[in-house]
Amino acid sequence: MIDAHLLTLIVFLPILGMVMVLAIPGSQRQLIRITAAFFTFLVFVLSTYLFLVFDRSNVQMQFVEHYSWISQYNIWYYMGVDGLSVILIFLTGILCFIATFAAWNIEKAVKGYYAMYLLLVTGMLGVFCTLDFFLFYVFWEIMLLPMYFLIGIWGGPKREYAAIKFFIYTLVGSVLILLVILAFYFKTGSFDMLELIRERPFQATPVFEKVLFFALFIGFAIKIPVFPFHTWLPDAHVEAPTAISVILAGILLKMGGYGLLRISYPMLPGAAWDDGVRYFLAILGLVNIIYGALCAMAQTDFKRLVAYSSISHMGFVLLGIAVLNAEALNGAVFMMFSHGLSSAMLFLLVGVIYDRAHHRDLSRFGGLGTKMPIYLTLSIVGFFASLGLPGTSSFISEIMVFLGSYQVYLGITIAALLGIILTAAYILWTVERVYLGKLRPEFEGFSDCSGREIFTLVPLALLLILFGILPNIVLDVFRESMQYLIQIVTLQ
Amino acid sequence: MLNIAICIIAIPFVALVVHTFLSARMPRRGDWFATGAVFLSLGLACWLFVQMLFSPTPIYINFHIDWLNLGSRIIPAGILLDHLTIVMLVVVTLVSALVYLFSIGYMHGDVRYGRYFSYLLLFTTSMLGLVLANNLLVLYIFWELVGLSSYLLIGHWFERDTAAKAALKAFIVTRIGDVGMFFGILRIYFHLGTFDYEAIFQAVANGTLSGNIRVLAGLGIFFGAMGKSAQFPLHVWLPDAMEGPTPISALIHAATMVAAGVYLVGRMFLIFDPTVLLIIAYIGCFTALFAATIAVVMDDMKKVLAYSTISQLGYMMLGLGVGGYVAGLFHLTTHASFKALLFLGSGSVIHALGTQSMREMGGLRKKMPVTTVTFLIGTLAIVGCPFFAGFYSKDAIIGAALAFGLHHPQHLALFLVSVFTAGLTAFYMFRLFFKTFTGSPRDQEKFHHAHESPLVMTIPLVVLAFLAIVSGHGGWFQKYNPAPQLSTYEAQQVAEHASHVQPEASSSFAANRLVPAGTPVAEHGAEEIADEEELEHRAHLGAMVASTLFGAIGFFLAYLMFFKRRLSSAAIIQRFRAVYTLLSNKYYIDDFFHAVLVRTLHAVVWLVGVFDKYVIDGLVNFSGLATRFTSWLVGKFDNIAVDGAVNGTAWTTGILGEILSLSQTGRIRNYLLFIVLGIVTLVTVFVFIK
Amino acid sequence: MITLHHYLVVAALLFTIGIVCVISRRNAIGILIGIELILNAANLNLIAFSRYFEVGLEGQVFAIFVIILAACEAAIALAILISLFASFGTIDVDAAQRMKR
Amino acid sequence: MDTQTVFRNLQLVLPEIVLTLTILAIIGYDLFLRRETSHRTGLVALVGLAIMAVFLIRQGTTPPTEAFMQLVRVDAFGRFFKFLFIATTALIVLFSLHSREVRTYKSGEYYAILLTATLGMCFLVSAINFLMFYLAIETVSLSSYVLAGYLKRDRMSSEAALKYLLYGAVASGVMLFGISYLFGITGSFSMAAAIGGISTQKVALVALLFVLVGFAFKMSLAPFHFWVPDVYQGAPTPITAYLAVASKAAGFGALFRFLLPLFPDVEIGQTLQGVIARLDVRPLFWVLAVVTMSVGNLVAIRQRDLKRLLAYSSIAHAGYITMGLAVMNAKALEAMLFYFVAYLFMNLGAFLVAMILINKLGSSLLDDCKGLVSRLPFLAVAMAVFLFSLTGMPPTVGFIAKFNIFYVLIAQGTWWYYSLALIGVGNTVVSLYYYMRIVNAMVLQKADVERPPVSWSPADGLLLLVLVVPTIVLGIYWSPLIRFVTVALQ
Repeated sequence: MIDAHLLTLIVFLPILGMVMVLAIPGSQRQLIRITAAFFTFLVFVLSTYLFLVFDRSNVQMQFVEHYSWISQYNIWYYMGVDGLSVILIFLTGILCFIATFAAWNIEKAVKGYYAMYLLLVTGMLGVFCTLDFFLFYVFWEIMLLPMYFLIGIWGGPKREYAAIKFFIYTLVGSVLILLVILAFYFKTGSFDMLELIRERPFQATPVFEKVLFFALFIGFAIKIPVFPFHTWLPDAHVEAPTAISVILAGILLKMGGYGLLRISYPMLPGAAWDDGVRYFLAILGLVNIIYGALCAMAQTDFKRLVAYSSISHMGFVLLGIAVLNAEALNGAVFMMFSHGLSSAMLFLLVGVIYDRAHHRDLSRFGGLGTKMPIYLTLSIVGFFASLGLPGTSSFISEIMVFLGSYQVYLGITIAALLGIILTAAYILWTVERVYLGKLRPEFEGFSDCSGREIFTLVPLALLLILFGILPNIVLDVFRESMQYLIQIVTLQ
Repeated sequence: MLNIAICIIAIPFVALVVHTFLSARMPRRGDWFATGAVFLSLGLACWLFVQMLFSPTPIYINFHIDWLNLGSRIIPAGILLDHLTIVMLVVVTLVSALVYLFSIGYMHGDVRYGRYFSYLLLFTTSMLGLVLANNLLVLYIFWELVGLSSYLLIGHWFERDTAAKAALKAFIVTRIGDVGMFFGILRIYFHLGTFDYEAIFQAVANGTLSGNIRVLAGLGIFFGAMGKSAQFPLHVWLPDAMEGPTPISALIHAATMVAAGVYLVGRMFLIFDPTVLLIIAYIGCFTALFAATIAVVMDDMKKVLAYSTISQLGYMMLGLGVGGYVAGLFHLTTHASFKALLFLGSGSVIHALGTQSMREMGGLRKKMPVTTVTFLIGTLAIVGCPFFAGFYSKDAIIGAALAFGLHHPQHLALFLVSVFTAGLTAFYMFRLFFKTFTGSPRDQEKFHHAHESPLVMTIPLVVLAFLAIVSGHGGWFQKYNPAPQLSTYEAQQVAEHASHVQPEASSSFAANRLVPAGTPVAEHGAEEIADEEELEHRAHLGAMVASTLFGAIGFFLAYLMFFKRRLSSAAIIQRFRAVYTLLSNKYYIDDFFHAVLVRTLHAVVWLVGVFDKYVIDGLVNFSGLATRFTSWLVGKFDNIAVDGAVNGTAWTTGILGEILSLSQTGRIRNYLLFIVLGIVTLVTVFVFIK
Repeated sequence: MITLHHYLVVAALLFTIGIVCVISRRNAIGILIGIELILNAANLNLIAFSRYFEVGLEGQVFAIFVIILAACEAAIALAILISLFASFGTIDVDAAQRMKR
Repeated sequence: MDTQTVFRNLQLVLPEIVLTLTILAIIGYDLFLRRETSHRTGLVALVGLAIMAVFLIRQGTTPPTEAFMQLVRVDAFGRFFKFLFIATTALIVLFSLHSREVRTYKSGEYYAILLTATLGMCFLVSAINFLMFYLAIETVSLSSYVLAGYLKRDRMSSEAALKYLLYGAVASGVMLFGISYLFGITGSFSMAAAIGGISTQKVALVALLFVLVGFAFKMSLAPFHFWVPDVYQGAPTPITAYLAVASKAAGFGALFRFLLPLFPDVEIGQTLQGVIARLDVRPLFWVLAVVTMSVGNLVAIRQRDLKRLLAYSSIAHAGYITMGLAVMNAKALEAMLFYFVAYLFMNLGAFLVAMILINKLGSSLLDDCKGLVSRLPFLAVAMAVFLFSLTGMPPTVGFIAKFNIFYVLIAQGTWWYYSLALIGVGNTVVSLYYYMRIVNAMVLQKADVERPPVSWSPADGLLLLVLVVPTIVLGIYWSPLIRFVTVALQ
């Protein structure tokens, strides 16, 4: 029974939560928080259920719901998931639940915050669930407004700048995506993604296909973000409240990768499989890796640094996608997943210290490890997971990308290998500056992580390690789907 | 037997998990719990060792399960249990167990006492994993994990900036090596589609893995080993790593982790083709000499030992490089015992005095008899005094070098240098011993407070001292010659490598390069093998004599300078001022790296940061600038600057809007005029022009 | 003989004068007169066409409606002018330019 | 014309008769009310509109009929606009009941005149004869002039009325002059005959252009838009909203009616009886659309007053709709009608926000909106929704509306239309820029000065909700709207 409408339930539960939150008087802050937590918990439970019952060996869409929506336009309410979606829905379920708690200490307009937050959750889940292009775009855009508000109202001192920048970049990207969607629609009169994948309407016009591919690519590249469309990210991250940074880095960045794999590649395989295009994308991925790492090293703001590290990591995703063989592609998707966990953890870690010190200036930290041993331990797990230390899921994803890319782009792979040295350098340097060294007197009174903070951090740490040791738990979910994708793309 | 092996790693792992979460609730922060766990592992490892010694057939177990499904291939993870593994297991668990015990005394009262043991357990677990791994990927995982635990333990006293920096340096420098190693692994995977040792050896044997690919793969893997085993020029992290607690230096930075590089070279021995082996030999040889020269002038007790470790690791590499497969690994084992002993001994001294500087020591033998005796045993072992462990293993290496040199006269330098280094070793080790334990105390106050260490610290010393004497005897190490476990053909290969006999000309092109030019390869017939053995034997004898001689000279010099004080070291320093400065600054290698690499990196980083902020971001925000101009024009719209990024033509837009809005005069008569103008225009355009 | 053309020319002239009047006068009443001229130009056309094409009385009827509506318009215009005068103290239309750009 | 015909004809205009009776009722009722209670007439107006709506719905089944000697045509197309007018007027009445500006004056006549304007519009969109057309358009105009100047003691309101009147009078004079020529050319006041009779003769084209000036004035197309900003700014806010939505829709409705014979695949126009339209006015509308949206958007950028900004934005929207006229086929007509419904909700919403702001703060300057989100969070969010919809972002109805228009353009498949679409998209980007400035001011910026807290009544929230909900819901599920629109074209 529940299976028939599982996706609908997952996607729209947060909306229900939003309505409930709005119905509660604004003065009942705790009740609002608990309500939000309850609904995100439900989402978490359902997404875990989805993760567990998903048939791993089946490459077809599962849990499909297909109803006519707007018949005049041939728009359908079309939901369905494959392995790629499932893994990202699972990630969303985890992070949304955790981020609810990360925002527990927000006191400003709690009601508004959680209402927006739950709306955002719906948008994200919707993007991963839908198979109708139009619906996809609607969900894609639904995320925009709440995010703008969440950064703009609950953000830091320069939130205005950040919110606008986020807004503009995202909008430009989505306009490009819209144009491509329209191009498909004009060509075929259909918004059905699976049908478009089957038909490949632009295969006969390779040049135009490439144009579309790049329009779409820029749209998604802004989300990933790919150099040189990345500058919105650090600003947005720095100004956003911790929980929103978590969502932003953990899930929103994955939408770019998801879009490429769900839309660009299977629908425009001619362009995607073109040698020049692949090479170009791989180069961009490499640039992201190196450039992101170098930029991260140049930062003095803790959160900015973490933001740039995301850029660096997403380079692996792009590289893996560009290479498009089994190892690299699975690695890229796994990277999306594990980066979701690790970057979320890093932002939470930054949030912990920001709540105490009220600044994020790296040069003014030092010796925090003495005062906050639990925090130190968790930080080490978080940072080393981000560094790609074996035993964490990031490692598996990184090596998979490398194993794949080595077979195709030797030079790029070698250069990217240097990137992992840089990664180690900036992460260790950060750890050294923040946690190690002599304790600064102003941090004397700092308390260690609170129960809530531990509750948000420990699950992520454990998952990072668990999936590092037993990666197949995650890999099994999307492997067949990715194999199928490769088949589709390479079948010319 | 497999179950035992699994238990050996599982016990510390479970202990690690339990200890991490519960150490705060355990009595004494769970130190005995951790120690007990490792002793348990040690017991099991010893049982395996005994099995190995008395097993009529070689032990060889390769067990694996599917672990990582890459989509195209399934990568197994598993355990390879052979004699090499078993010996390594014993070494690791033994030194671990003793160091745990020692730490209970040494680290007593430390602020992060519980955490220290967690880290130790992490190390032991990962080191055991590294040893047990049956494929390169799993090895790499544990390889990195020991790096992590090394990082954590070096930085244990992270309140000290030097410790924090040293930890950072250690991790990054080894990581550089690891990247090379990873490259090698990629190379192999790309070519063979597997990480499995067996499959790789098979490929080497049947020639699938050969030529340039093999060279590159070998170099990559050796690069990783260089990082871990602190071979020049990636040695810079090890001396700094002495910032960690001394037991850590003993365990990780002397006995086990740094030897992992050597282990790796030994484990992957078949993959190295003769060219690479030669490179290994030269790098090892150079490192041995290079580090020994620095050790001569160091005043910090641990630094001396650190450089000595580097030097000894160089020996091991040399041994492997010249084909002394057994010699290199044998030295690894003996070195583990006596170097751990030396470090723990120095720990005992440091514990007693609270300083590491030899300038503040002296005369300790009265106060600390056990330490003194055991330290002396260690010293004798390391300098290769006959009947001590080091004597056998080091001579095996030098002998191999000599044999190699005799085969290939152009590489005789390897032997000469190694023998000379043996002399240096004797010199600096006795310098250390004399300055610390004999003579009169230089710092009376410190001396006054000094005392013999508690039992938990002295017991490990005694045990290790015992091992430092006996581990070289009995020829047991011949047991772990890996040859028997491999298939016949592979065994042959190993033997050929070791003796540099090239029975088949076609075996590999690179192999021929080892043979002096012009030598007809075919000459190396089967009948010559007997001659080879004869030669080898003679070489060992010669090496033994030479190294003992040089050792004696070294000892004598030290004796004169630091015990009898017949020779004034100050005068000699004065005499060779430049050399001394060069050496005490470690050949300026660190400064060079700092100046060239670190500075460059910082400069690049700074540049990129600026570039990102002003060029990339600025480009996008160019329109923002333009809009600011507009906003100045209209009055002020404060936040337009950013909004302008909506489109690149914000400026034009603003100006156009401005011009257009001029028509909105507010005067109705103008508006009426505009109606007329509008009509006229439309009429003109659509009626008359059209 | 007065032909249709004569009427049309007169009407066109009237229209032009009305337009000129509308855009040149500052006095609101003047503008209103201009508007009346325009309307009457149209009326003239309507009646002339109706008369010469003999299509019935439609044109004349239309003209009567126009006259009525013009009267309504004038009434409202005057009311507004009074209100304007109350606010601005003048019926100079150029005075009424508080809102612009 | 016998009595029976007259009665049958009267039956066809029953809704309009109801409206007339309501107007009379209001005037009568108002005699018994004092200033303080005179707003009750507004309730009467609501009831009247409701009854009218009922009659209109009941009329739904009657086939298209021409009545009153072919002065008006009663059909689904007209009914579509009438529904639109009823909805708008009802909302405007609600706004007015809630508006502080309006309630300072005695409001009996206000509602009477408002409904009169609506009555005029109803006839305007039904008119198929220039006589009826002229009468209706003047009814609308004259009522609007009065409404714009309704705030007698307010200088801006008087100024607005004057400008509106003079501008409107000249425009309608020019149009009338044009009509007189068309009469001369075709010998009939039938609009269809006029369109059918226009040849490529220059005089005819000039006359047509003269007539179009009248339409353009009502539709606020550039370059006949100059009255718009000043009038919108000065008029009472509900009236501004009314002018922006209903009046504009009426202008478009009438123009559609006028040009229907030129739509090749639309069957509902008056039969041309063998006359084939030789006229291609599409280039004209191409130009008008481009000019209108560009002027509206570009000038809007520099506005600091919310009402004035929305005035320019409404000009721009007129331009977007006109793009459909540049295509001129059934699909385009559908898209344009759709746009009107969308425009109704989002634009009325935006003006409602402006009105509430004026109620609460006494001004609609952007600077006064700063930091509004912390004081009136729902208002700010609602405004954001309206503005997003005006920009054309999903999931709002404005997106679908724009989507339809652009779809029609691109479906034409020629470079003329591609470029028009491109210009349209460019304009959308520009519009985003100034719409976002409003949202930014409300959400991101801090108030320059500390302001006293403002009260928030449930009525405000309810009214906003009435407009926010359809703006979003129709953006997600607009099937009913499509049906509503397609019915109008049957």
